[in-house]
Amino acid sequence: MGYLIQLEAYEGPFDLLLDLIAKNEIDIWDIPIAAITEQYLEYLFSLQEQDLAITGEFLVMAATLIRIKSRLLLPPEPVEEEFEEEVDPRLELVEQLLRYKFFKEVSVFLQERYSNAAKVFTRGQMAAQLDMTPIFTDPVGDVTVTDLKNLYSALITEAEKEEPVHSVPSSISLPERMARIRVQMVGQPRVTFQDLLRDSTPEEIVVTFLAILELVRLGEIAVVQHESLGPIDIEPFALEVEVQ
Amino acid sequence: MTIQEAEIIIEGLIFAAEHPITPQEIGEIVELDVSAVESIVENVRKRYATGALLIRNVGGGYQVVTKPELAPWIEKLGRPIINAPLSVAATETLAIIAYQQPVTRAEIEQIRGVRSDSAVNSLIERELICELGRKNAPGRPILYGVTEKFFQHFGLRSLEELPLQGISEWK
Amino acid sequence: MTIQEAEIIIEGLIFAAEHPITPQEIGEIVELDVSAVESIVENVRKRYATGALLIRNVGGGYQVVTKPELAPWIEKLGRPIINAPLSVAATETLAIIAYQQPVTRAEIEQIRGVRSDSAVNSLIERELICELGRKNAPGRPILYGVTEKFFQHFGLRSLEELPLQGISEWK
Repeated sequence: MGYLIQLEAYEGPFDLLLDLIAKNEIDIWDIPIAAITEQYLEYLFSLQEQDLAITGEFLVMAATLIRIKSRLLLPPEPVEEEFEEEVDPRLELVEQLLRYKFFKEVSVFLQERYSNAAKVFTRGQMAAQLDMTPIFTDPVGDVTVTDLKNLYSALITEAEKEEPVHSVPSSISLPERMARIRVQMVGQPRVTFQDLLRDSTPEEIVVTFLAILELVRLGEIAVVQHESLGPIDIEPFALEVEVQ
Repeated sequence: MTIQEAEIIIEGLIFAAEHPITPQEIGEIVELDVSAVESIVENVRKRYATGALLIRNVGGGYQVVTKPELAPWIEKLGRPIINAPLSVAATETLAIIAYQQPVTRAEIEQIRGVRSDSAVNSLIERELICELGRKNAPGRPILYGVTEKFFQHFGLRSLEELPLQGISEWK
Repeated sequence: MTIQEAEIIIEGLIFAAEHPITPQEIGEIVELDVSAVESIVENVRKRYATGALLIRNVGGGYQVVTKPELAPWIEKLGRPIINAPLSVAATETLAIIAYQQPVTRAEIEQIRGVRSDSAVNSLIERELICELGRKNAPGRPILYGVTEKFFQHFGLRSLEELPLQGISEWK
């Protein structure tokens, strides 16, 4: 019978055994182990003749089959306890085969579902094109056509003007501001940062800030904040009053 | 293929295409001419009238999207929602585009006196302006103009309805 | 909100959602209970009967897809085929994971009777399975389970849709 078994690709020893059982139309609960073992080994030999590698799992199964076969040939071991039933040495293998057979059937079902599912298509344009576009609930807000007109009119009027002459900012210099801070602090235990900034233009705020930093560097004042987010106090250390 | 079959196939193609699909592309697949495809798309649009979906034209192609009025619901699915008002920079830029379109970014910047790229981008995001093509000038700069949405939001039918009172001639 | 309005909102939500959206998620957004959502979805399905689209149940959620009979046409769009064929080894391994999750590789190999590391790796690569943690056993082996993508790619509503026949024979 040797070469009758086609060289098929089997997933593993269980797959091969199930195929042999199916081909021989054998009742899985009553496997003729001797015959099946013979066919199983023939398949392995045929693989060997073709120089095909036989994986370890096939060899382990061969050993298992031979062991079951020899146990079936031996007279049953004397039963030690009366109620202990003799277990069929094939039972474990049969259970494994049935379990594998079940999953093999499920995988056929899955393959079918898989190829059917391939026939439907989801929306082609995903997140990047559609979903992540921000939604502007109110893209225009309160802006009216009149606003647009007024803005445009103002911009155009401005743009039509001659290149503006840079006006000289009426700013004060850093030394000047430092001097003023010194004066402001005469006779005061402290002034707050806010006091120094009162009624300042943004430019003056910057100059004041730089002046404070410079005075701190010179060791003339200390800047203290007694609590987080509280007022910033500026306290004199040693004032050198220079009046300009 | 009957017209009814073609309608279903075309609907499926628009839905499944990874880019807005043009009537030409559809025509090649279903072997129909562009005008036949366009009229079939109109049939799909009619069928969609009662539902949540809409076939819109983007860049010469069709795209299935949900109707704009569903936005407040769909936003709940995790799409970013922005209801920040237009910035002054964006509003100025929009005013210039509305009155001067087609206009390049450089021309906008010349009037505003400041860089305007982020303002232009935010107006594009809000779909208030769009690219109209390129100017025949060195560097072939992009020309911008206002969109359909702009007219809708400002309740205008055309640019001619923009008020002109008090605007001095610039061009 | 009338039922008709709810129907359109729900249709829009299913269409716009990035992933299959469950009746629970929809219910939270539209403030309706699950059974109401389910019956409204059935109405959308009826309306879809004449078109190209289909609402399918996958992994407990709804998803809009094209009808299977349109596949020959939509394939012409050249969209990449996600469902590259699965090997027998990978499918068997996946079957075992689907039924027995959380399950270790050793347990899979015991059932299949062969080493299954490459099958497990290919399933992880395809994102059909993922690690679920580690088993409290010597060596703390990794436990595997199926992913949302598994349901999508197999068009399965839930694990309960897997066949049960024969399972009593060995369990």
